[in-house]
Order: sequence, then structure tokens, then C-alpha cells
Amino acid sequence: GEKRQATIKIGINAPITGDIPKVGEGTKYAAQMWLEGIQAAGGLQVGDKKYPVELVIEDNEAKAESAVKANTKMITEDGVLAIIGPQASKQAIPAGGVANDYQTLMISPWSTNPDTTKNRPYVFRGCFLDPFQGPVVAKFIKGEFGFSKAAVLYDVASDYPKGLAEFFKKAWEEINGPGSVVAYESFTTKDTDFSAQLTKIKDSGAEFLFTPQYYNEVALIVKQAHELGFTQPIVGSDSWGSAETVKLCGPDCYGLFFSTHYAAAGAQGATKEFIDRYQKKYGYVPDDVAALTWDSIRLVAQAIEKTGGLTGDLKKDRQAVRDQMAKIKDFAGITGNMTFTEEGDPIKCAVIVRISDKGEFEFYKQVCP
Amino acid sequence: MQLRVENLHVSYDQIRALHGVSFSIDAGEIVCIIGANGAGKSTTLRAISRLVPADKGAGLRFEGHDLLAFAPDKVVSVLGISHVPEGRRLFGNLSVLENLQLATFARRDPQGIKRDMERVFSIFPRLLERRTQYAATLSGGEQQMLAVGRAYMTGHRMMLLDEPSMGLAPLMMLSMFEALKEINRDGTTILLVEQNARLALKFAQRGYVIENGRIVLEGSSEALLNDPEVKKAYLGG
Amino acid sequence: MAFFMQNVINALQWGSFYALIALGYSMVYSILMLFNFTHGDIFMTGAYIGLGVATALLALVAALGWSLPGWLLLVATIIISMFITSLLGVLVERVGYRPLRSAPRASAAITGLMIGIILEYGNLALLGTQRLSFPELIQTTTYSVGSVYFTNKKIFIVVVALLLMVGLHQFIQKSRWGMAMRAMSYDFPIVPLMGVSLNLIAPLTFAIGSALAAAGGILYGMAYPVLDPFMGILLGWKSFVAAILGGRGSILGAALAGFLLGFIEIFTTMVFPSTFRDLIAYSIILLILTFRPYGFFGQAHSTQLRL
Amino acid sequence: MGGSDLNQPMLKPVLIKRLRDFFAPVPALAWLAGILCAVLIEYQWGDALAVALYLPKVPPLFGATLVLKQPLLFPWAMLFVCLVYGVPIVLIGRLTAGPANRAAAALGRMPVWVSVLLHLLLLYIALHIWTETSDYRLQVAKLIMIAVMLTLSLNVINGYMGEFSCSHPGFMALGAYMASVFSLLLFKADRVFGAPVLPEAWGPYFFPLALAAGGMAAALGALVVAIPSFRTRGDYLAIISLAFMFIVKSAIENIDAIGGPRGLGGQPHWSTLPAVFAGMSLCIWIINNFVRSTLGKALNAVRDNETAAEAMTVNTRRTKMVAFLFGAFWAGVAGGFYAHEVRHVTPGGFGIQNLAEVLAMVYFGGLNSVVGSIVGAVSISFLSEILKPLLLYKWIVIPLILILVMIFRPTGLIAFRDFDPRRIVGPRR
Amino acid sequence: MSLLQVEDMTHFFGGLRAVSGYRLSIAAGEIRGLIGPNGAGKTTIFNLITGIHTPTKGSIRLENRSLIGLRPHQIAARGLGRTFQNMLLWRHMTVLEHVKLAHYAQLKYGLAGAFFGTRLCRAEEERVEENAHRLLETFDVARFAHQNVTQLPYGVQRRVEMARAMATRPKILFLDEPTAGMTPEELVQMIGIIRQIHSEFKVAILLIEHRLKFVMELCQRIQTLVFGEVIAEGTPEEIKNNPQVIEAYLGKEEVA
Ligand SMILES: Nc1ncnc2c1ncn2[C@@H]1O[C@H](COP(=O)(O)OP(=O)(O)OP(=O)(O)O)[C@@H](O)[C@H]1O
Ligand SMILES: Nc1ncnc2c1ncn2[C@@H]1O[C@H](COP(=O)(O)OP(=O)(O)OP(=O)(O)O)[C@@H](O)[C@H]1O
Ligand SMILES: [Mg+2]
Ligand SMILES: [Mg+2]
Repeated sequence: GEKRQATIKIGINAPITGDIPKVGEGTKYAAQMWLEGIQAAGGLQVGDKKYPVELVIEDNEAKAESAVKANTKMITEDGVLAIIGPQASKQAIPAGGVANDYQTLMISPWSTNPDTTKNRPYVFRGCFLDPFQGPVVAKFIKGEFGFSKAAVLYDVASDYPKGLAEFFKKAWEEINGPGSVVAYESFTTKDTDFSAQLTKIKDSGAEFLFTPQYYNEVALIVKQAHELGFTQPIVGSDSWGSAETVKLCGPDCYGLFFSTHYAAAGAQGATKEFIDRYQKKYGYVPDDVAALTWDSIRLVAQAIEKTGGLTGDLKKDRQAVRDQMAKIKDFAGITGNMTFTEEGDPIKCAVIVRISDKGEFEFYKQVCP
Repeated sequence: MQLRVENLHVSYDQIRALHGVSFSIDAGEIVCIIGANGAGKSTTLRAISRLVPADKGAGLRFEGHDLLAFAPDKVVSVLGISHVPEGRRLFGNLSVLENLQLATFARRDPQGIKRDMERVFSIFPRLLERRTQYAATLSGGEQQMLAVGRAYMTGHRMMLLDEPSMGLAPLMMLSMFEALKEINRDGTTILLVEQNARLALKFAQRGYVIENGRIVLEGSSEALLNDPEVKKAYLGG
Repeated sequence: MAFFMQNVINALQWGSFYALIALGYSMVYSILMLFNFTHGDIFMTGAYIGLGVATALLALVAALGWSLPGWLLLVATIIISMFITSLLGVLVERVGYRPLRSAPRASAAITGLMIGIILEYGNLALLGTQRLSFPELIQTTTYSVGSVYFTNKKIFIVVVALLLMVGLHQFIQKSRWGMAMRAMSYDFPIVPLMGVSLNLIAPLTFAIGSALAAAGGILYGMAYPVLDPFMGILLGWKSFVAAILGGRGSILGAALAGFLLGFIEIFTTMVFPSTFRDLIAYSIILLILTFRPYGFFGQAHSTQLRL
Repeated sequence: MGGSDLNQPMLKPVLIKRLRDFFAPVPALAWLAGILCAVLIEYQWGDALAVALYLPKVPPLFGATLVLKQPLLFPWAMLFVCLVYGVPIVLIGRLTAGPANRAAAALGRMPVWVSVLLHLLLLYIALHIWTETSDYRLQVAKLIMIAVMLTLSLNVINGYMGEFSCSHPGFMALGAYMASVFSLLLFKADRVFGAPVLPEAWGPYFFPLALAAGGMAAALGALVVAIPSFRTRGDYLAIISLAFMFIVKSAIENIDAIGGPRGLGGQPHWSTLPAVFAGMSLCIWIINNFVRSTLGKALNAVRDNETAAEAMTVNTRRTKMVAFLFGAFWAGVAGGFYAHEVRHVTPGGFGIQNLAEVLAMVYFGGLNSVVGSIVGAVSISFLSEILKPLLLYKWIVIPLILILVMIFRPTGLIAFRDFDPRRIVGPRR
Repeated sequence: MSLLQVEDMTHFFGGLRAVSGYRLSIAAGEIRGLIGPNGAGKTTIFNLITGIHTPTKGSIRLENRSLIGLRPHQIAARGLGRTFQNMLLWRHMTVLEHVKLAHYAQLKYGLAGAFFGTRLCRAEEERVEENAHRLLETFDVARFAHQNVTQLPYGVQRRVEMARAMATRPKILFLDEPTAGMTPEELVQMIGIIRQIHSEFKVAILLIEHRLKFVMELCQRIQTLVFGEVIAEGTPEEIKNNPQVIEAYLGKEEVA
């Protein structure tokens, strides 16, 4: 039905239920907040026409097959122009396959697995890849503290921490020579007791601990480390970048560093505006998922706008949107400036954040590739 | 009139097993119910113990109480009606002694419990020998002894016995019926269900014959023993 | 040596949670012969109730301007929460298990699983998706002997787990209530003939089991102060492993197996690369059960009815 | 006792009986003809009708997805379903009953498999046309069929043999990985295994082999659970099987050659409708045959009383071995289909959540029942798809439904029922 | 030439000697009885011979081949059929299915046959079904063929169990209290049935029973067991008048 393509539909493939409902919520909220802005402006201006926008939000239950079904449904039934999500690689990789097969633009704001976008011209991502962030952290620590013995603690069953841990290890050993990662310990998703691993880490004589985990685990890891008498610095990655980290962790986390996309405290411009709006609306400081989703959806919007007009033929329009997306240069996102590589991965800068003694995320340093 | 059963209907999954059974027992009597396989003997006892619900319209009174108003456990603990269920149904994961102790769950008379326990052991000395053994590992007959002993321990204003002789050796059976007689003399009413009609009638004072869920005949034991119909159908010619 | 001792302490704490949850599990499980898949989620709910009670108490105390010692508040929290959670247990029994008393056990297990899911998502719907942190009722004090570290909380937790274990064991093995519960697991329809009310024993069992879960939840919240609605799932399943590894119906066995499970997990991490932890830990459990098919204290055929 | 008291419950049965009598002479063949007609109508005029009824599109799942999302459109969707499906199926089914009965009788003179194959073919054609209009439908249908296989295979162990096995996700994972490795290694250029060994075009012909390899791998894994089952059972075996599931997950996580925790992706899209349909039909047919045979009834005897089974010459060890290996095999095959449909598998995807789902399907559908498993898998999958708009509340509603069903039917919706293919394809009256 | 030969069989449960030095030799076609007070070890002897327990000591030979170490189903397939004191029926199976399944060891088709429903499989199923129906007729339970066993009256269940045991084509049939819970009338019927199967199938029978009428009428020879030891063996007449047996088992006054 071409005639009825009067509104622009954008699909959101989010894990509303399942293991990571918080991620789903962030995705949904960011997208809805964006939609409000668009509706206030009377629609999305494409060429000479203003189109109303509709979000099609599908729950992928944090399951691969549901993510695949959701994508198929949104593409073939709902006729979406582009899809935001899924967030976790476990869903983003298979769902990306579907989007690519149907030649529909999909951007996963949060998935760091190379397979998500690899050989898939229609699939993009909104975050930086592990091969970039790993060395960033390694270099920063070397420069800042001059340590040479590192310990890593990560979740082996989860994509993101595992990838990042590997790249960090590689980078660290390139700088400090083989064997300089003296403890490389893992656990499994949903574990809450890390005492055995931390005891091993403490015993290994590591000078610091790198743990690219999510905020809920960070709190437990840091506290347990301190209870076991581990007093060296603990360093993290962008997954620490949630207001919850400090809320759950408390003073134990004060003074620690992590690399991320943006620093909430002392943020400026669009970033600050986003954070304030989000906090006002939903009552808490947005985490990285929300911020990345926000950027991704704006990227999609920009690509749509740049097509200069929609034909009403979904297939053609989808192609046009994807082509415009690939061409985007220096997009000013709240999580940094982005340009896409051949594979659809963004090149962007990272910042190092320090958790202040008041528990705020302070900008410390910027690191660009 | 200690127990009066009137117009008792019972159904299992919509299939009627009892079609209006009525009878009554005086305190201190020994009464037996005889009948063929599947006639509804066990069901009658179960209905008195409230293990199966009676259909509407039934009247069950025990010493002036409306039985239907009592939960199954209260029938035992408050009214003192004990029941030796069909198929023994022991708690195999408890020892012999624990099975007997559990039966006194609701009793508050330590003296009485002690006396009753001694009595059970004197009727069935084998149980005393085997008191620490799991009930499940007892031989068939030993289990039957425990089932009777256990029922006695729960209380004994009235005992409902469902085929207590099953699996007992002849000698054992004799001594058990002797003991039951004695228990009866001490004031326990006994309602006995037996396949072995001759045995039952010899033991009881009165009897009822049940057929297809209905009482078809009643009378004193001698009368029934000499009834030609009963003789033909239930006494093996 | 210090390294080893430290791990022993780690294992004791971690094992005590498995033990605690397995205790409650084993209560309901071995008594009603039901896989009580709800237990993990009751544990979770207990932790949340504990959090609610603790927060309320703290607010009340602050409002009244009293200054009570932390341990008093902790004890009050535990007691109140145990009570509230036991009511939940009774409700679960009433809704999910009683109607299925004579159904195949697996069916009741499935309703349990479903009630668990309702508790999880009910929590999510009620409290939102953010994780909550458990308030610090007592100050953590860290002690060290040489380079072995432990905290006051750890000692408290292990002691409570051991006490409950011994107490419950006595209760089940020696009291007539315990006897009735065991009998019920064997052949419930006949239990009323002993003058025992099923509708008393079953809720009681659930109440005790759930109260234990609440105690476990609060202690857990103290040790791992990040609560989320799904925290009970994995722990629940693993305690299920412990409860049965100990031998069906054996309270002591369940608790010991809980500690053992903790030790296995911690020590495999200690000795092997930690990525192999689950692989090795569960292979050990599989082997144990292959060679001790009825757990540590389980009775094999001896309690099944004679042929 | 008033007369009205008696009448009230009578009213409904009379109506139902009338209806039943009306449709009693309709054989499967006629129903199939009706269904075929309906899907053809939808294929031809569905879009036009949908537009006429204010619907944006042909409702993909009988309009069920609309109830919650756009309730206003739901009546129209119902009307659509009535017009497109209800009327043709009922009319054509009833009208062709006569000739269809004669045809079925004629077929009845040939070997059963001819008739069964013909019915299956017709059913397939209908399904094919039905899924032609919507890829979403197609995908949902395929995943449901995979769920049917999984549920059925679990029912063999949990329902027929009465063990509480928790290892099914593990079996499925083994099958999924083995089949994936097979197809990736031989037929597909990918990151993990490099260039293919055989030309890619040959691939689909070797798919059954890949699936069989997956099934075999799962069956081999099942030995780990089957052997302890000789000496223990019930809860203890449940724990062994649960441990097995954790072991499989952890083992796959530790083998980097097959992607480790990041998973294995890029499988060719071989799980086409005909492939999945054929797989499921074969699975149902074989399992149904087995459980109806005397050899298969040994499973029930082992469940109900093992000692008695032994005393009646039943080799219980062999029986247990067969049940576990056989159940695992089909779970592995289902895993292979799954991997080639979703085209990315991770060890984390085969965990406790899957277990809970498939257990729910088995016990909801009905223990010891082929029909029940089909009903269970279809209805739970379908429910879970259409209730998605409820978001979080979906997971409160579905469990509630399940609890209610369990309370009123403790052994599941349709327990203890296998079917006789002869009866189904045969003529009526 | 004896069919079953048990020599010097002894068994302990923990410290309890349940059976000691038991001997038995049954020839083809004999009907033998085993009586004794409760807990004497009768059921234990059945369990030992049929392989459910392994004797602490002793030898058991069927047609001169040792049964020790064989699994129960192998022993059953060699020709030892039995019933159980507590009736072990399969709760969810119909009467017909019970009897059909007992043909397990005689089935000629294998797994592949069952999976694909081969011609052989179908032929076998038909044969088994026919045979089962015949047995049901013999035991007068044919009208319950499609009923679930649990709902049947006690006596019917007993006969189903016996039909099931006969379906294994035993050379010797072990009956453990076959008339417990039966009316006198049924007892008479049971005597008839046992005579019938005995002559029809040429099966030897060993039975445990407390109903003396039954034992005395059927058995050619009777053993009396007390505390695990045989105290007397002989014809019914001999046993009835043996003072030791009267003292330990029968009692002075005969019951029923
Ligand atoms: N649990 C049950 N479910 C269905 N029907 C039952 C059940 N128990 C008994 N019945 C049926 O109810 C009727 C009466 O059974 P009941 O057990 O009371 O007979 P009985 O006289 O005790 O027989 P028996 O001598 O065999 O013990 C029988 O037809 C029996 O099949
Ligand atoms: N597993 C066991 N542990 C301990 N004692 C046992 C075990 N099994 C059986 N016994 C004992 O062995 C003895 C013999 O039991 P058995 O069942 O053989 O007796 P039986 O002669 O069949 O008696 P009945 O006529 O009462 O059935 C009994 O005293 C019983 O308590
Ligand atoms: Mg009876
Ligand atoms: Mg015996």
C-alpha cells in the first residue's frame, strides 16, 4: 500500500522484557523523548514536506529469535523506514542479518561485536568498537600512573566485556610486554560473588584492576575488592557510565576512572541539554544506552532528511536513507563526533571520566583515535 | 446411637459409588459390613472419615455432632474416630516408632499415649522388635500390624477397620481379632469391613450386606450366617 | 597459605548463601515433594521486603529522632521481613500448590515456576527497572589476620546459616511437626487420619521456608547490596542443586551440600582458569551424583514401599 | 430440584452436540480443501478486502496482534477472518464432505502412507500459500514448528518416561552448534572457519545431513544423562540434567574455535518452510509411531513402576537410553533448524529461560501426549507473540493463564493422547 | 529333572538374616506352596530368585543355567513370571496395555521398526494384541480391556496382574498372596483360573498364601518357612498335621 505511506515509521527493537529491562527502558525513553521533539515541531521535514513520525516499538525479550521476528515484523508488516536497535550483540547480530536481507537501514546503538556490521552494508552502529576503547584505556593508565602490572576481571559470557577485556589485554601487553597482565579473571553473567577471582587478583600483585562491567556488577566488584584488602585503583569502561553506578556503589567508587563517550557532570551544550531533559522527564540521569540511542535516532533522522524527499516507495526510500547514512560526516552527537567507516562503524573520540568525591562524573581527558 | 449414617451418596468423578447408604451403630458394638468387590465398603468408611466428600443430602451424625461439619483431621482428633485405611498406607519414610508417634499428633495425654503404646506392642510384639526399621521395609503382614496399631494410637472411641486381616498369617489373625475384642470390651466401637465374610460375621455382633452401593440386608451375625442368600453369595457356598 | 585461607573464608560466606537458600528450599521441597521453583523468587521478594522494611525503619527512627544501634535495626528488619514473607509463602501455597496437591508433582513445579515469573515481573512493573541498593544497617568492619581479610558481616552470615541449619534439622527430625511434614511428603491424603490438618502443615512449611528465604535475602542484600528482580533465578536453581545433592529430605544434607557447592565454585576458580569454573564445578557435581545416586544423605530404595 | 436447574447445564451440550453432529461427517480431506480455498482467497483478494475493511494490511496472525495495539481495528479484523477463513472453511468443508469421504475411502485401500503423504502435501500447499503473503507470518510459523519439535522431544522424556529432565536447552545447543559447524565448515566462507570445502550451491542438499549430525551430537551428549539414569531418578536425575545444561553452556563458552561466548554466526538460511515442515512432520510421525508401539509403551511402564517393568521382561536400561538419546536427537535437530533460521547462536541463548519456556509448553499442552505437545507449543508460542504489546505485563498474563490451566487440568490441556494417522486421514461415518 | 534349582540361598538385610540356607527344586508343571508366619522371608525369597535382590550366598539355576548376576528383566525373559504382594501396576496404562507390554521380550522388531512402523512391526503388534485379548479372556477381565487399572476393584486388579505375568510366557509363575483382599467367592474362581492356566500353559507355579483353603486345595507340595528357615516340607496333609507348623503358623483352631 504505497498511498498510505504518509507517515514515517521508525522501528525500535528493544529488550523491554527479559534479562536487561533497564536497557530496554533507556532505549524506549530516549526514542520517545526524541519523538516528542519531532511532534512539537510538527513532524520531520524531508525535502519540502513535513511528515508525521511514528515509532514502532517491539519488544525483543533479550532473545535472538524474538529480535529476528521483531525485525521481520517491523520491516514486512509495519513498513518501517529504518530500525534502531537491538542493543546487545546477541540480538543485534541475528537481527542485523534480517535488516540486511531486506535492505533496510538498521543501527544498533550499543552492540560492540564486529559481526554486527561486518559485510552488512545496511547495518550501522552508534558506539565505538572494542579495538578502539581497549587501547585508549591502556594508554591512559600507562600515561597517568606508569603501572606495568595489570589485572582484568570480566564476564566471559557477555559479549561486550569479553571483547573489551581481550583488546585491553592485547594493548597492554603491546605496551608493557608479554606477561604484564598478571591476572586475567572471568566470571559468568549474573554472578554476584567475585571473592575468589579478586583474591587471585590481589595475590597476583597487580597494580590496578581493569573491569569493563556493567554498573550493577561494578558496585559489587569494587566493594568486594575493598573488603578483601585490595586498595589499588580500579578502572572501567563506558559501561560504567550510568547514574546507577554511583548510586549502587557509593563512596567505594569515588576517585575511580573510566573511559566513556561523554561526562555527565560538567557536560555542555547539546549533551547537557539532553541530560537535563531526560532527567526532568524520567527522574534519573540517562545512561550510555539512552545517550547512544538518542544519537542513533538522530543519525537516522538526519539521513532521512538528507534524502531530500521521499518517493513513497518503501524500497527506494530505504535505499536512499541507507545511502545518506553512509555519507554522514562529522555528525555532532552528544556522545562525540562521528563519521562512519566502510563497515558502518563510527569513528569517534573517547573521554576519560573521574568519579569525583561527590560522586559525579567529571571530565578528565579526551582521547581520540 | 453413636453413629448414624443416613442417605449417603458418594461419587468419584461423577460416577456414583454409593447410592444412599443408611445404617447406625450403638456405642460399644462390633458391626461389620460385607459385600463383593467394588460394592462400596471402603467408600463408606472413607465417607465417615471425611476422606471423600459426601454428596448433598447425606446425614452423618456421631454422638450428636454433625460429622459433615468436621474436617478430616478433626474427625480423628476431636471425635476420636480412627481408620485403618485400605492398602495399609503407612509412611514408609518414617520408622515404625515414628509412625506410631505421629499418630498421637493431636493427643495431649502423655499418660494415655504411653499406655496405648504399650498395648500396641503387647498385641504385636513384632513391632517392638522392628521399631527402628523404616515402615517401608516391613513385610506385608508386619505392615498390616503397624497399620492397625497406628490407628489405635490416634484414638479409639470408634475404629473403622478396612480389611485388617489382609496378608496376616492365620495365627496372627486370630490373635489380632482377640485383641480387637478386648479393645472393644474396653469401650471402643468397631466398624469392620471384610472380604472374608465368614470371619467378619463370626467376629461381629451385627452385620450389613452392601451391594452396588446400597445396603441390601442387615441383621445379627447368626441370622446372616444362616441366611441362604448370604451363604451362597458371600460365604463360598 | 594466606591465599588459601582467604579462599576458605570466601567459600564459607558464599556457601552459606547456598546453604541458607537450600535450607528453605529443602523445607518445602523435601516435605511436600515439590520442586519449589518459586523459592528463588521468594528469596528475591524477601530481599526487597527487607529493603522496604529497613528503609521504613530508618525513616521512622530518623523521624522520631532516636538513635538505635545498627544491629538492633538489623534484627528488627530480619524479623519483620521474615514475618511478611512467610505470609507471602502462605499465599503461594494457597494459590499455586494447594489446588494441585494431588496432581503430578511436575505440574505443581510448573505453577511454581510461573508464580516465580509473576513475582519477577510484578516487581519490575511495580518498582521499575532500576536496581536498588540495600541500605547499610550495620557498618562494615574489616578485620585482617596477616593478609587474610574478613568482615563482621561475613562472620554474622556464616553463624546465622549454621544456627539455622542445626535448628531446622532438630525441628524436622525430632518434633512431631517435622514428623508430620515428612509423612506428608510420603503419602499426603492419609495424613488427616493421623489427626493432622494438611491445611495447617502445608502452609506452615511454606511459611517457614519463605521466612528462611527472607532471612537469606536480607543477609544476601547486606553482602551483595545490589538488588534486581532476577537475582533469585540462578541462585534458586543452584540451591535446588544443593538441596538435592544433600539428599532428599535431609536438612543437614542440604545445608552441607550448599557449603560444598560454595567451596567447589570458589576452589575451582582458585585452581583453574576462572572461565572453566562452571564447566568443572558442574562436572564435579555430575560425578558426585553418578557415584552417589541419592546424594549425601538420601535414602535409596529403602523407603519406597516394599514389593 | 427445579426443572430449570436441570435445563441450564443441558442447553450448552445440546448446542455443542448439534454442531458436532453437523460436522461429524467431514473428513480431514474436506477440511483441507476448505483451508486451501481460504488461503487462496486471501492470497487473491486479501489486500483488497483489507483495504475495504479499514485495515492497513492483511492481518498477519488472524488479527490477534491488533487486539492490544489497535483495538478499534480488531472488529474489522475479526470480520476479515470470518469472511476469509471462517465462511470458506466451514462451507467448503461441509459441502465437499461427500466426495471427500469417497476419496478418503478410496485412498484407504492404498497403503496408509500414500494417504498421509497426500494430506501432508495439501497441508503444506495451504501453509505455503498462507505464508506467501507475509514474511513475518512465515517466520512465526517456522519458529512455531521448531518449538513443536522441541516440545515433543521433551515430552518423550518428561511426559512419557516421567523423568524431569532439565537438559533440553543443552541438547538443543549441541545440535545447533554441530549443525552450524557442519554447514559453515563445508559450505560457507566465514570468519571462523575460512573458505568452504564444497561448493556453496550443494549446501541445501546436505542440510539433512547437517541436521542429522546435530541430532547425533545431541544424542551423544545425552549419554551423560542417560547413564546415571540407570541408578537414580526423579529429582536426582533432574539435577544431573541441570548440571549437564550448565556444562554444555560453559564448555561452548570455552571453545574459541566455535566462537566462544560471542557465538557462531553466518549460517546459511536453509531453514526454509518446506525443510522445517518436512522435519516437523517426520518428527511427529516417528515419535507418534514410537510411543504407540509396544516398545514405546515401555517408557510408560518405566515411569509408572520400574520394578514391575523389569519383572515383566522390560529392559529398563535400554528403554531409558532410548528415551534420552531419542529425545535429545530431536532436540538437536530442532537446534539445527533454529541455528539455520536465526543464523546466529550463542551459548547464552540456551539457558534457564529456554528451559522454563519449553517446560511450560510441555506441561501446558499435556503430558504423555503427541497432540498435547503440538497444542502446547503452538498455543504458548502464539500467545507469547500476540501479547507482546503488553510489554512487562505479558509475563504476568501468560503465567496466570498457565496457572489457571494447571489448576483445572493438572496434567495439561490434552494429556495422554496420541493419534492414529489412519483414523485422521480416513473417511468419516 | 528339575526346572528351577535353588541351593543353600542365604540373605541378610544389614544384620538381619531374612533367609538362610533355603533350598528349592521345582519340576516342570508342579504347583508348590510356600507358607509361613508374617516376616518369615517368603517375599524375600521371591525377590531373590527374580533378581530384585542378589542373595548374599547361594546358587539359583533355571534349566541348569545360573541366574545369579542377571538383571531382573533377563531372568523374567528366561521364564520366571511373577506377581507382587502389593500389586505393582502401571497407574496410567489400560488393562490391555499392561498385558501387551509384558510381551516385550518376545517382540521381533527393533527400534527402527517402531520408529517407522514397518510391516514387521505392525504384524507383531497385531499378534501381541490378539494374544493379549486371549489372556484377558482367560482371566475374565476382557470387559475392562480399555479401562485404566487404578479404577478397577481390587480383585480385578489382581487378575490383571496375573494375566500380565502370564503374558511373559513363564515356565514358572510366582504368585505372592494372589487372593489377598478377595471374597470367598472370588477365591473359588481363582482356584479355577489357576487350574486352567496350569493345564493350558503347562506352567509350574510357586505360590505364597495365607488363605489355607487355597493352598491346600491347589498345591502338591508345601514348604513352611519360619524365620527364614524351612521347618517342614510335604504334602498338604502332612503339613496340616505337622505339630511344628501348627505351633508356629496355623494355630490350634483353623480359621476360615
Ligand atoms: N479413587 C477412585 N476413583 C474412581 N472410582 C473409584 C475410586 N475408588 C473406588 N472407586 C469405585 O467406587 C466403587 C466402590 O469402591 P470401593 O473401594 O468402596 O469398594 P469396596 O467394596 O471397598 O471393594 P474392594 O473389596 O475391592 O475393596 C468401585 O466401583 C470402584 O471402582
Ligand atoms: N530392606 C530391609 N531392611 C531390613 N529388614 C528388612 C528389609 N526388607 C525386609 N526386611 C525384613 O525381612 C523379613 C522378611 O520379610 P518378607 O517380606 O520376606 O516376609 P514375608 O514372609 O513375605 O512376610 P508376609 O507374609 O508378612 O508378607 C521381615 O521381617 C522384614 O521386616
Ligand atoms: Mg475396599
Ligand atoms: Mg510377603
